[in-house]
Amino acid sequence: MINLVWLVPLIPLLGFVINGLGRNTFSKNLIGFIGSGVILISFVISIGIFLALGSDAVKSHEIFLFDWISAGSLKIPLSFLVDPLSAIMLLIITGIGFLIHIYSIGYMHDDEGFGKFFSYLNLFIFFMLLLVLGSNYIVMFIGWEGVGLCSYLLIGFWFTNSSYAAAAKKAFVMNRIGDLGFLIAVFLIFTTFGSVEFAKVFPLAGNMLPGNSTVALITLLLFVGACGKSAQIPLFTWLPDAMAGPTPVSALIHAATMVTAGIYMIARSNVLFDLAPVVQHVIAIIGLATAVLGAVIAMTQTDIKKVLAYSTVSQLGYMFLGLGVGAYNGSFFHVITHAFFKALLFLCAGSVIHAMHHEQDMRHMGGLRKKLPVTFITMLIGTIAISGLPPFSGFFSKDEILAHVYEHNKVMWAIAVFTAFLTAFYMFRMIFLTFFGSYRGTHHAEEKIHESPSSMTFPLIVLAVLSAVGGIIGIPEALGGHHWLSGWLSPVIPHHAGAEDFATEYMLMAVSVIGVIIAIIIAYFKYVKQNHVPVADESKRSVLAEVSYHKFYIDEIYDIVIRRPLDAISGVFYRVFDKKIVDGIVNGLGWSTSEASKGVRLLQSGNVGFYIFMMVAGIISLLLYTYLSL
Amino acid sequence: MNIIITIVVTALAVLYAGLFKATKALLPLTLVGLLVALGFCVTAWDTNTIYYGMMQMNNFAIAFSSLLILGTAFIFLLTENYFAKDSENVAEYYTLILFALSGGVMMVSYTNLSMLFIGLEIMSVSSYILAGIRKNNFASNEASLKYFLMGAFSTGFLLFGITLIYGATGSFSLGAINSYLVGNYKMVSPLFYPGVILMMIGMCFKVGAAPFHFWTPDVYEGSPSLITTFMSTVVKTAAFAAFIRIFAGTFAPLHDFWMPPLMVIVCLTLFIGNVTALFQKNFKRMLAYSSISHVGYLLFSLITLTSTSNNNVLLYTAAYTFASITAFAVLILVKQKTGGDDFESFNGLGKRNPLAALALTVAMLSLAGIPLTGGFMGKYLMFLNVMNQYQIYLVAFAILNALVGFYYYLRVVVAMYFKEGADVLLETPVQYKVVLILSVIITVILGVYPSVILNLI
Amino acid sequence: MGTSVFYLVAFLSIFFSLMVIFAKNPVHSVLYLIVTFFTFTVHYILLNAQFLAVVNFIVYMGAIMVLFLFVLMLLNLNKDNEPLKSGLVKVVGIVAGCCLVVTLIGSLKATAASDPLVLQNVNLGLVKNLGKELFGPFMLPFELSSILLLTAMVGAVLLTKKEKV
Amino acid sequence: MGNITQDLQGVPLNHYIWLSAIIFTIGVIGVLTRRNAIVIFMSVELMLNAVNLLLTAFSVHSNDPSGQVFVFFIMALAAAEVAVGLSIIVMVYRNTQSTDINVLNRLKW
Amino acid sequence: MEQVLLLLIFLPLVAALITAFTGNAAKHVAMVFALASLAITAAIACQFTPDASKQFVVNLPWIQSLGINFHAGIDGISLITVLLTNVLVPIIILASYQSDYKKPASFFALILFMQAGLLVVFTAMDAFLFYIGWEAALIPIYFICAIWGGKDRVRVNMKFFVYTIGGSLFMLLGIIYLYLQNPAHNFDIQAFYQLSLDPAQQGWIFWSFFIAFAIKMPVFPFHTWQPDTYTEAPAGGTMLLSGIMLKMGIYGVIRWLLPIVPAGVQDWGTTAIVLSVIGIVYASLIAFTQKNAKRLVAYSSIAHVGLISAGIFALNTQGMQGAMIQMLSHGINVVGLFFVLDIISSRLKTNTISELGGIAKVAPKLAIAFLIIVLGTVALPGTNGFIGEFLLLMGVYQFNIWAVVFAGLTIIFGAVYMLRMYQHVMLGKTNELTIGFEDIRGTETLVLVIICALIIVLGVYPKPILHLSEASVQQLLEQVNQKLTSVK
Repeated sequence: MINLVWLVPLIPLLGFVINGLGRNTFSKNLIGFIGSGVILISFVISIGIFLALGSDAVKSHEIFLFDWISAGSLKIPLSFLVDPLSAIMLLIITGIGFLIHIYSIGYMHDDEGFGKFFSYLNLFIFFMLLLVLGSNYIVMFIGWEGVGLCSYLLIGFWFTNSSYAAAAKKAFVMNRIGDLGFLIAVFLIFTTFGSVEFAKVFPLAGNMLPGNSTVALITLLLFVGACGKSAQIPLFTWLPDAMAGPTPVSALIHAATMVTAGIYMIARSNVLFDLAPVVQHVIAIIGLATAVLGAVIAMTQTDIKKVLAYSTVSQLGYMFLGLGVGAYNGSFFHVITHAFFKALLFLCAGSVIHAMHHEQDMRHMGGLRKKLPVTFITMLIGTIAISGLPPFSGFFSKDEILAHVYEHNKVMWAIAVFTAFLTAFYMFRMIFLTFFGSYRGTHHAEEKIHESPSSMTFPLIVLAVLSAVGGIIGIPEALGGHHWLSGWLSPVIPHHAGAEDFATEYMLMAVSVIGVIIAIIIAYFKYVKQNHVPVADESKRSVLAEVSYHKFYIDEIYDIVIRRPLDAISGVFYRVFDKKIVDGIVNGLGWSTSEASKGVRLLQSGNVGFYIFMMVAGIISLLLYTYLSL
Repeated sequence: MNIIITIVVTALAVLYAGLFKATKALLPLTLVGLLVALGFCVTAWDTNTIYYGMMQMNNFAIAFSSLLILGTAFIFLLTENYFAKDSENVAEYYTLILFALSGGVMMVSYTNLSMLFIGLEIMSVSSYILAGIRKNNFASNEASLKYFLMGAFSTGFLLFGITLIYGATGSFSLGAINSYLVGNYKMVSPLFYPGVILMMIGMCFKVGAAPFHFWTPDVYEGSPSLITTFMSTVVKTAAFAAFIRIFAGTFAPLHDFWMPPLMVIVCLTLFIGNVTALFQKNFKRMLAYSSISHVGYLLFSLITLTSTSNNNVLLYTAAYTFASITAFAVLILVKQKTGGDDFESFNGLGKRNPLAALALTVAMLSLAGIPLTGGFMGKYLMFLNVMNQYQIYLVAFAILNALVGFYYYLRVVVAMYFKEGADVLLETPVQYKVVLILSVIITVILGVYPSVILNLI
Repeated sequence: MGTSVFYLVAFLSIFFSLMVIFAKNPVHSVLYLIVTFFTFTVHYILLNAQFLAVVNFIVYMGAIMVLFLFVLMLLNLNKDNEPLKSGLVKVVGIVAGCCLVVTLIGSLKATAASDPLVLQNVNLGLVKNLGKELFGPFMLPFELSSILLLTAMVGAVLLTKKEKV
Repeated sequence: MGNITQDLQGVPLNHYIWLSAIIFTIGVIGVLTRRNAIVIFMSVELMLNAVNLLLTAFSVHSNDPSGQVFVFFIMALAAAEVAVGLSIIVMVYRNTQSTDINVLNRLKW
Repeated sequence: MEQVLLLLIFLPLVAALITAFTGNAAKHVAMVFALASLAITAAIACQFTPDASKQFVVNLPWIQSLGINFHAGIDGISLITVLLTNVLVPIIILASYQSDYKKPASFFALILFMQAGLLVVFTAMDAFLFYIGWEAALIPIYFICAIWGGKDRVRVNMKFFVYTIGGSLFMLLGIIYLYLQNPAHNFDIQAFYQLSLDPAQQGWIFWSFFIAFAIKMPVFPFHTWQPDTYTEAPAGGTMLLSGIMLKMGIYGVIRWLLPIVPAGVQDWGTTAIVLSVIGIVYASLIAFTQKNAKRLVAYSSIAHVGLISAGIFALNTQGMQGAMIQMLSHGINVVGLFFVLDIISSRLKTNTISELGGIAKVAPKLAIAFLIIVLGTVALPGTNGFIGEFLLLMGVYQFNIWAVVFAGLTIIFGAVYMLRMYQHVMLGKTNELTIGFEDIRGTETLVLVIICALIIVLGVYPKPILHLSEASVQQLLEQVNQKLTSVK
């Protein structure tokens, strides 16, 4: 079964090809069927692989396909690695991917680019699978960039809107910045370890001492790559903009799968990261900062998808925080639960948007819970899950990270917990603004609001269930579980036994749960009881709110600090340096020759007397030479 | 000897034919005479006959004579109706050209300075006259007088040089002079050195090297185009052959003495020729300047004397001769139709007369020294020889000049192909076609398979 | 008389040749030139080059100079109407000439003492001796110089003949 | 005659060279300073004669008749040149009514 | 079997002569001959044993007295470039099918003539022959660009011509020098390899060759002829220039510079890399704000070639192999880019980016093809561009990490300007100019399908190509290192 793993990415690729070629000729049903069907097949195979791996004593299988690149000592095969980590990722990608495909059949039904959309989604799944299956950094890099491409294509799906097209480009370029880091890290790995194969690199790294500066550089660069893909400071601004894409895309790519690639990569390379405590520290700080920043910005956003986007940024920050403190399991656990509930949230938001006829501003919503009951319930489940209330999945994963952070650094823990409160606040703010109170749009529009078709609600329900119970795979021992996940992952990620006793753990849980509840209550009072509605764009806000609403002006800062200077340099280089100096020298040579020509030709004055005089001058000099040389 | 006799007899026959108004017979007669002379050249190959100690028909002389005769024949092919509209004394023109040719043959075969002198003067005096044959044309008059005055002046220096050499060695014979040099290598008479320099000045004037080149552009421009063709190809080749014959042969032991000033002359010549040509608006005048620059490249062969110098000069002059003939032939065609000889007159020639345009393009590429043309091989050999002596800076300088050359040679190509001109078709007379096609073929053969004449001498 | 004859004649040669180039009237120039050539004839006699002396006398003074005079008269140039070159050009010309003579003589190393000229064979410049030379080793150039003269003849006729237009 | 040549025997060769060089240079100066084509041409003749004299002197010095033969050739050339040169000047005069070389400056640059 | 190389070289020449007289049917005739050449190349590639040896060697005496022989052969490095030439020429001819060139016979004849010159360059084992081919390839392209080019073509092409030929004259100087140093007095490449020159001499030779190659590629600061020429040239000319001709410079460096003057490379290679890297960043930055799409691609080409050059001078297998594959990839990609731009400009008469927009809406097929080509250009993994750039960057990395940091900016900058161009040309709203844009048809589709297929196939399975050149590249590097150690 495991040897059939190449089918898992291949089938979506086939789906891409078939749908891509037939996008204009096939009926929408057929396209939807093919598009989702291939993912389902992959999912089924993935389950098979998962089960086979579970029953197999050997936990790591490398499936060699063909030699891809070889140059000198560099040999890069195209081969897949099946181990517990990738097997779980396979399940998440194909599973959630399948649900989102189903959802998309309904969501995109009226779009003229239906076929294109499905083919892109299939392509994305293919690349994502490549990313997680790659047995070396380069194959991972194909998937890494490939998903970036699909992200680009899907963000710019409605490309006639030029700001969407710009958002797509931004996403791609920001990812590219990270990718350069990744690439250089790969070069370093190659020169340090002589290979880019996981199976060769990690054992060698295991023999090294912590604090090795080369490894520190490698991990730092890898982290830069992860920053780009997983939207960490300073490369996070593309993610909110990426909401330009259709909502299923936001759910699949920009919440559940692609953006977690960075975490996957770091978790995969945990051997290296463990050798570089300094870098881990950096990761933790940046993760924490990102978490706070995302949460703060999310508090004031009015676009329902933007709230979720910043929430994603914030949650990703959490995961990095976890990675930074060595809680690979916790982070990965959070990746899984986050995939469930964030996909759910986005899909619910999509359902709302679908119902509202592509209205995304929460200021024009309100009181939708009666009109969209399924959406409301499922979204509420998702919200609770992300807020971290037990026994929903988010609670367990977030708590595991928090516990490790506490163990690592108390200040960080405090900030992280505070961020969790903020998370609860803005998530419930969203729920309250959307589903509670009274409808704030036009009456005419209100009549058209209706619950989404079953193809859309079915995935919602499935995901809601997963969000609710997903935590089961990682119930900590403190709560009587035995953390199945960390056991499963132990061949890849060595389990760090928690030094904390259960009492501390209970205390931590209590603090976070109580805080979250308080945050929810505050939100309730503010947005339900007081019926507070965010003000229009033009009106005055407090300074903090203003800064938060404008996303800390980071886009503007980037614009001023990076883009404009580069454009200015470009202009100067082109108009002044290239045209005037470099080309000017070349043209100047030509010009001076022709000027010399103008001068020299005056010698030819037409006057015989002058000619003879010149000749005589020449003769005199030659005779002088003769005189002197004798 | 047979060669000179044939040429002179042909000249006289033509003169008499003219007397009897047999204008139709002139060209065939001339060509037959030239072919016979060429035949004598071929049969004389490898015989190495010495005539009275004055002329030596060695392979060098024969090869250059053949080149001169061939070039003259090509030029005669271009004479159709050319002189007739100027004068009725066409026969005299033919005669003068043939006399000049006979002078040229003497210049390439002399072994005595008196022969050099006589040959040179026959050629020069004929050229003075030929330059002025458009009697009512002011430019032609001016060209003739300028050429004459400066030519006579420079002859004075040449003679002074010959005199000093005679004073030093007591002989006019090249062999005697050479053996004097070899015999008294350490104590050459002080008269000898200025003699060499003054001879060099005289020869530089004849070949048109700076700063003794001033007559070239004016005379070339003012003379009738056909005569310019003759002067810039046959006369120049003969003068250069004479130059190399004495300097590379007889004066070789003093190479260290006369080489440095010659190098300065080469640099000046290259610079002035190329740089001035750059600015010209008149195609003919541009060719005049370009001919100066070619002298600069040719003189490379004197800067480094190797066993192959003679061959290299032969190849270079052959390539140069045929490319120039092509260029002038097209120029004459264009001038006859449009009345102008500046670059604009060539506009759109690519459309109006593809054959002429193609031939001119090949000629220009050859003059510029683009591979696969004879001109490249010539330049290459010159560079090769000079590099052999590691005078890299000289070659680098020459290369920079060649670069300037590309620019002005391409200008006419640009005019022909890339600019729109009047939509008048240009007819090409059959003889012109023959000349153009043959020249192009020769140019390409020299470029692709130079071995044909590379080991001739 | 000693060698002073030579120096006297030499002085006259230089003097008259200077007069040739400084005379304003071209006709005077020609006349001075004839005198100069006469001094040259004397030089040839001094050198015992009798053949040359005669040829110089006949060809140069008799034919060539008369031709000059003839043309001057024909073109009616006997007035001193030649627009003079500017003083600067003259000065520059003379300076250049001085430089030339200095460098020429200098480069010839002619300032050093040298052998006196000794006539070893009194028959050297006699017609008989030169005739043998001319029709012996120098026959070829002698014959070929006829081409030169023929060329000149054809050319002169060609250039001066009026065309029927 | 014999006496004259006997007297001559004291003149150093160098003095002939001096004389020739000076007269040659005078010819050059004439060419440089005059504008009348005929006078210029006369100056050139002066130069040629200087050469002739020197050749003769060398011929005597080296007791070799060929120098004097060469002088003969130079004279032939001079005759030919004069014929051609004067006809050119006449031809130019017909067109320009002048023998001033400065009139001849249409061909330049 | 050896004669097949003669056939390969002279077939285009004969074809050019025939094509010149075929009038309006020229394109078909040219196509047939180009395909025949391609078939011969394919046969050669099949017969080729991928070891380091020279195969199909032809060695005929030519100008014997000067030590010049018609000595040509194919090894892995040559084969790649020959492949490039003979694959791209049919593509370029096909791409010119729907363009309306006046005097098509001359146009296609010149292309074929140039092909012959290029093949000589890529197979020559005699320096003189190499030089002849080098110049012979220049003449036709000059005429192509100057006859069928844009408004400013005369001035621009004059500059191009004089500039490039100026460089090559200095190379000629170097070749002559080597010839004179060679005791056997011939131009044989093996003899040149065996010369032992002192480092100072090698330095001079290095520059005399490098300037010629740098101008051809072009490497900063010798590049200023290039954007103008690319912009003014007709599409076919631009494709030839950018697709094949600039590879002459790269090939020259590999074949004639590195093994002959390793000490010169050691002394000056760093300078060359620095210039290349400056060129990468500099050209990329300039490409940011270009208004004309053709000019933008021209600058991008400078950046890409800068990377290739840096990779070569890094002197390691990865860099060299990267250069080999990237030569092929860059050729294909840039031809594709210029072809797409030609399609646009032939329909809309403009290549000004700001005037375009929304073409993807009306021409989805073109949009897809263009996107694939753009992605290939920005080196997305899975496309041909990635293989090359990855290996090149790896090569440069092994030279110096800072070099790769700057060179790697091409990854980012390339994405910025290429996607910016794509965004403004293809995406966004259609305007009144682009609304009537007609999607690709006929041969246009065929050309783009071929190009896209090559991009992906090479990206996914580059091994056959890498395999072809590997042995030769290894041998070459060994040769260089051996000579370097022997000098020490």
